[in-house]
Amino acid sequence: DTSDKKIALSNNYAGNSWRQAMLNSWQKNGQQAVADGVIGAADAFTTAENQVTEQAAQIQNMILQGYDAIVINAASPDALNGAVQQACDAGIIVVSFDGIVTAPCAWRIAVDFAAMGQSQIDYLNEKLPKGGNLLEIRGLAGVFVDDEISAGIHTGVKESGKFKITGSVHGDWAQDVAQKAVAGILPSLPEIAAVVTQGGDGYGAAQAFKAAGRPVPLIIMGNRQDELLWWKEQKDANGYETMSVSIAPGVSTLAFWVAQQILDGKTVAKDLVVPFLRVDQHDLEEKLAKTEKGGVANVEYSLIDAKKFLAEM
Amino acid sequence: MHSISSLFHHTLAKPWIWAFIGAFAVWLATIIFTGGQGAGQMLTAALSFATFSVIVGIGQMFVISLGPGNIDLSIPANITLAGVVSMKLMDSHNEMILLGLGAALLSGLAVGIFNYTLIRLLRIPPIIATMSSSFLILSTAIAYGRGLKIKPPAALAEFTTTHIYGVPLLAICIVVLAFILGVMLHRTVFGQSILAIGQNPRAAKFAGISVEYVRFCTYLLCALLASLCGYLLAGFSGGASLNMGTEYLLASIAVVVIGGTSVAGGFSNLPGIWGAALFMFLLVTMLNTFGLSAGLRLMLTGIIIVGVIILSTRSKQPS
Amino acid sequence: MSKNKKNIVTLTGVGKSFGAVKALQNVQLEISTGECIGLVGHNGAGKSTLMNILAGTLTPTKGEINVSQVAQDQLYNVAIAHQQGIRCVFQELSLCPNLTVTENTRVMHASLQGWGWRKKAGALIIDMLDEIFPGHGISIKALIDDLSLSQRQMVEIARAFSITDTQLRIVILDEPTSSLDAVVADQLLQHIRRFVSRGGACVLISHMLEEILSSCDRIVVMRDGTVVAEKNATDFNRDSLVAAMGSMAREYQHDANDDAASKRQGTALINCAPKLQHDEQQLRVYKGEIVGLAGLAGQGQTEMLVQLFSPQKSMAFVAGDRQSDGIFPLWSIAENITIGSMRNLLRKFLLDKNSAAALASHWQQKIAIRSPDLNHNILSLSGGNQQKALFARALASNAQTVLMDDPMRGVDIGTKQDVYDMIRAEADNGRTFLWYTTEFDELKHCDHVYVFRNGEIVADIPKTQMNEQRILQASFKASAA
Amino acid sequence: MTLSPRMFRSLLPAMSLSVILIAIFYLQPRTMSYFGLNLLLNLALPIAFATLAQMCIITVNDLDLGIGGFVGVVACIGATLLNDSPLLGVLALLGCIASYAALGALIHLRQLPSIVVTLGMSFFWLGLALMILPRPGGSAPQWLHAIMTFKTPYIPFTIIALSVVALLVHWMLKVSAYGTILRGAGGNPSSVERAGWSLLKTKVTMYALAGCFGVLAGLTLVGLTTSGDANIALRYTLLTIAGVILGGGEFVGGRISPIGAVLGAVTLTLTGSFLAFLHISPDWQIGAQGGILILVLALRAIINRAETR
Ligand SMILES: Nc1ncnc2c1ncn2[C@@H]1O[C@H](COP(=O)(O)OP(=O)(O)OP(=O)(O)O)[C@@H](O)[C@H]1O
Ligand SMILES: Nc1ncnc2c1ncn2[C@@H]1O[C@H](COP(=O)(O)OP(=O)(O)OP(=O)(O)O)[C@@H](O)[C@H]1O
Ligand SMILES: [Mg+2]
Ligand SMILES: [Mg+2]
Repeated sequence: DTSDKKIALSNNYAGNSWRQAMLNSWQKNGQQAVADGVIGAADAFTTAENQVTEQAAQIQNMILQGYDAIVINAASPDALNGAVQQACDAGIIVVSFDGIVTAPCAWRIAVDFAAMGQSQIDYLNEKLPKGGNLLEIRGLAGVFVDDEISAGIHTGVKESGKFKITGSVHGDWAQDVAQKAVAGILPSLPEIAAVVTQGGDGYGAAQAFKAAGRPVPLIIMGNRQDELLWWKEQKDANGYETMSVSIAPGVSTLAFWVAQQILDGKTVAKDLVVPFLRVDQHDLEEKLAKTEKGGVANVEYSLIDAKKFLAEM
Repeated sequence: MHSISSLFHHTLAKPWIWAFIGAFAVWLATIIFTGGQGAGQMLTAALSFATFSVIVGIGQMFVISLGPGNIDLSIPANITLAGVVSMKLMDSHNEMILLGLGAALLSGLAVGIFNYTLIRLLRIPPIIATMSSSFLILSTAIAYGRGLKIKPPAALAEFTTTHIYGVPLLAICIVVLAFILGVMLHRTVFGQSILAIGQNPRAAKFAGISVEYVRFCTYLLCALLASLCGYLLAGFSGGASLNMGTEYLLASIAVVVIGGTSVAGGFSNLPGIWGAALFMFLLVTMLNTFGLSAGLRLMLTGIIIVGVIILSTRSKQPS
Repeated sequence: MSKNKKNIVTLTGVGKSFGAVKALQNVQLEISTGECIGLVGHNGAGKSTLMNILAGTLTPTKGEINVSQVAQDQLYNVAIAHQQGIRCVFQELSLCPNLTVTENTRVMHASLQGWGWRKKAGALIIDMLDEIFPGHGISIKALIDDLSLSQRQMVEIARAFSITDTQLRIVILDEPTSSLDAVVADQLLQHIRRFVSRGGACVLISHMLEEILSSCDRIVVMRDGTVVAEKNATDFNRDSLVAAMGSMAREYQHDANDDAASKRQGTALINCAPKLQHDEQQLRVYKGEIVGLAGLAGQGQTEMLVQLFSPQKSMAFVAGDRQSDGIFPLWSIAENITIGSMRNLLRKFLLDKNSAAALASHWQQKIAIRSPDLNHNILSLSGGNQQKALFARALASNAQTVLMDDPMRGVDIGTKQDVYDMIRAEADNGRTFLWYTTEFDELKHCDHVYVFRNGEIVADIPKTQMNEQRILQASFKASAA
Repeated sequence: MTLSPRMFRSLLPAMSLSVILIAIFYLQPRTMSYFGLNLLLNLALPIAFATLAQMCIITVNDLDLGIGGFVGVVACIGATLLNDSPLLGVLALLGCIASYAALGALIHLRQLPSIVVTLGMSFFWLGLALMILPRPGGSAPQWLHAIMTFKTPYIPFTIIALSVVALLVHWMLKVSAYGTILRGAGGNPSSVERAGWSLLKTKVTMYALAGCFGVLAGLTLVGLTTSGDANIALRYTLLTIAGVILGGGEFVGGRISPIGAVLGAVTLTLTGSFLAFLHISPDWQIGAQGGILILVLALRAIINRAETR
């Protein structure tokens, strides 16, 4: 019975749609769980600017507030280990997701970001048998998610041997920054066969190609509603084909239920891998219909889903 | 011969010329690298993106011209709020475009008044007042917009992305706006008052200028320009997002000082802002084109900025 | 000179130019032990410049400095001057406002360091303050920021007289009494005599000639950057000293049909009391009058003007401290002149450049600003001409009342005469002037004079009853009583 | 003895800290223990060092917009070079301090605006940090981590360290003989120059000192987090400015207070915790940080006004 247990969410950044959707899912799911008497409390805490120190302080405060479990989307995989260890030492269950932590005492609900990057190239291998030039849009320099996805893409490119990354820019996971960087480098690039992205930059890239008056290549999308909508429009108009992949913000709810299960005394493996959410040509309409206007394609987990997920691991 | 060389020296003595020289040099280096490919398109792109830095840069320039300590750090949050408010209000409907603009400007107005209240009534140093208010503004944007990205009305998107012979329509509009603001700076009582206050606020008071009123209007103007930028930027990039203003914190300050405006106040340089905005865009483009790593790119950006500052301060000294 | 006096410093052929301005030309000066030298001369005569050279803060463009018979080279600087026992109390206060009295003492003495320096410095300065200014009431832990102007001056003077490991041979005092009241000034003068009698040397700069005559052994008179007279103090009296200072004493010519009294009719333009006024006394100013605010320096006259100033009531202000209150240093001469008349230069909403240029050149001619081009930077002007530009700014505006805060600081005699005439002419045309000045000669141009002391009006003197005696008496009520 | 406004103001940083601490104790009594205080405060140490660095620059009337990036560089060096080859690491850190001193000399000799130069340097530092550590990682030397997690008897290590540092810097700048000159150079540079001191030397000293504190900030930070990250301290730039002002410092005139700055830094750290204990909705958690800053600074304004009356 976990009805008197308290779970806290430690989040380090709230300034984009993905994070907002993630917080939303948590909030909705947590409130329901509290109302149902499954859990005592499910509070969310967020700091401003993706800073390790502030998140570490946040975790330490949660220790003081006596939470039984802390669910973390971490700013840095290693740099929070100090605070995480303190939490573990205080007997608190720590579950990390999306931005995972490497402290051995914590649980990890990881997305294989490298595989996510590689899957883009796998898709391109199929779609563009002749290969071609690629433009890579990266995230924020120095953040591990960026490094992982990019590493996956580069491995894929090396294995395939058909593609060449002719340009690589940092879009800081911000649409306008990405658009700006692409627009700047585009004139100097040869013909581009495809654009590989880290999520959410696809629409901006398409805009930049359009503005430069160049044919829009195959752009891998990042599950955002505006991207999917644009894709749908292109598909209807000229049969445009691509795929879209990202991590579902609702993974916060999975982390919530995993923490609840651990509190409930279940044994759960320390390392869990959650599949990323992929949209393909055939299920585009279906996924688009389920996505909130201006939001991100999402999958939320219920207790039953979570139990099923754990059983399958 | 003599007059040509004196003209040359005269031009070199203008502090903003270095930003344009820098922009040109960087552009040249890039197209030499690409073997001439994409030279024109690069300028087109530079113009479209420089436009946004110029809008906020002008506002920041007016504030910085008020003298040491005056700076507006709430620009990014202000951009975001204006973008979020206007996009949500317009909800992609063309007929709401003007209403959306009004709402954006209104949010800017509120921000400006709030900032000045903190500075004047609570005597909080501008740098901290605007930093604190930016947190509150961002929270407002989050609470209001919930991070949802709503598409701009088609007509607005069209307007912000149209080119005429490779020149972005928006850039032309902002050149006109910049010209008007330049005239305002040099040919109106308000503009001259700003410059006077920036040089010597006590003397300005004794010369009959209402110092606090001018300061109020300046912070308001800066906030209004930032909100205009938020509105246009959201239209340009397909909707407002919560982090859309982030990069304009450093950018707005950088284009002002690289453009030749004195951080000590009292000396503004409007054309220089265009030069600096183009320079900053082309610099990033050049480093991207060279295919350097993120670290090296940032290091070179820093070194080049400091270099431009050293060059331009030296050229000011002999006069 | 008597035999027991030993030469300390000899300046020969010293010249100093600031750009085109020749501040000093071929100056000779000798300073020996046991004497107090009075240095007098009109504003801008070069007294401060000369003393700055002696103190090592300015490098002369020409000439030679001999200290203890040793010629100093171009590298002569403050540190060497300090080693040689030469100290200076500068005209503008130079204490650090964010430091305490003790800490400011430390700034002067490099040798005050190591454990317990604070105690040593504190004892040093408090002893000196007690010796020079008994009853000063200054705490050595007080921040300079928290002290009054005259207390700061006392600290700076005491600091200059304090001795650590280096010798102290010459103390230069550049207008030390300008912000001290009569009692404290007298304490200082007595200390100077004591110091001199113990074998020290002093250079005293002052515009209060009585001080110079009573306390100095030898008087050096400067005019326009040169020494014009040098005699024992006993060989001067006030008149001959004034005469030696030259054109200073050109007498003001009264108009025969002077109608000063007739202006004092109807309702007053300004009717106002200083904030600190205890009685009913009011400052009354009538249209077309020139009203003088007199008294010692810093007795609340400037505060009075600032209190009165309001641009909405058609007033203009001529600052005396032009660097901090007047000049816009990045602008041209023309821009500095026309900033006060912006609203008159509007065509629709825009400033008209041509009318601005015309206005500026009109006033350049009228007030004789010596510059080849009004588009040159204001700082290219000499101080006096900068001051003229400030006058032009006020007069060019259509302000009906002009407030002047000791506006003649650093203005040369020729200019002064021009400006006096212009003020008179403008007053005759119906403008009203309020004029704070510390110089009696300037008060002669006023129709009515109010004397200030401790922030209050203590005397109200119409032109007909005005004489130096009366004004001095009112200024020094305490000592006169 | 009556409490003069000036004294009241100098006590203000301590008072605002106490208010917020009492509020936290009230909201969460568990913080009132060795363990609680330790958790509450240990991240204040690097911020306090960075704030002292900023304070050194502000003392000579400049402003440093690059300190956050600089601390990041140090943290990255601390997690890589210093661990792998200590000698090289120490040399690199000395190089960092030297480059700060050189920056001071450059700014003084060429009369450059410090804001612009340090703004440019902020890009440089971030780039350098990314060169050293392109993705988060590395690990802090064992000894550094041991120091930072050292358990002192009775009073948490952080509190002792903060007090020692505050008093030491107080002694350096407010008590020692040369410290007086350094502050004087901010209060009235020409007066200090006229007394025979070199302004170049004071500026270089202050920048070098700032570099030292920046290095200490980076090292303590990496000692706590145990691994490096180029973006780790970017927010420090604005936080440190706020900390100095909160601690009673002023932008010009050499009016600074090292003890106040440390208290200001601690106060800023605690505001975050205070807000966490308040259970504000996540939407407004960010805004509340701004609100609290405004509240504390507004108090200053009211007291300042009382003083001028
Ligand atoms: N600024 C950021 N700092 C740290 N991590 C981020 C940031 N932005 C996105 N991420 C991470 O990137 C991953 C993928 O997010 P994604 O790129 O799909 O959304 P997004 O593009 O950031 O959102 P949006 O562009 O809609 O604002 C997630 O793990 C998310 O936590
Ligand atoms: N730094 C400077 N730059 C340019 N001109 C200067 C400078 N300092 C002084 N002068 C000029 O040199 C001349 C002599 O000035 P100085 O200050 O020595 O006069 P003074 O005799 O001390 O006058 P006062 O009685 O007003 O103090 C003046 O014409 C002044 O304007
Ligand atoms: Mg994105
Ligand atoms: Mg003088």
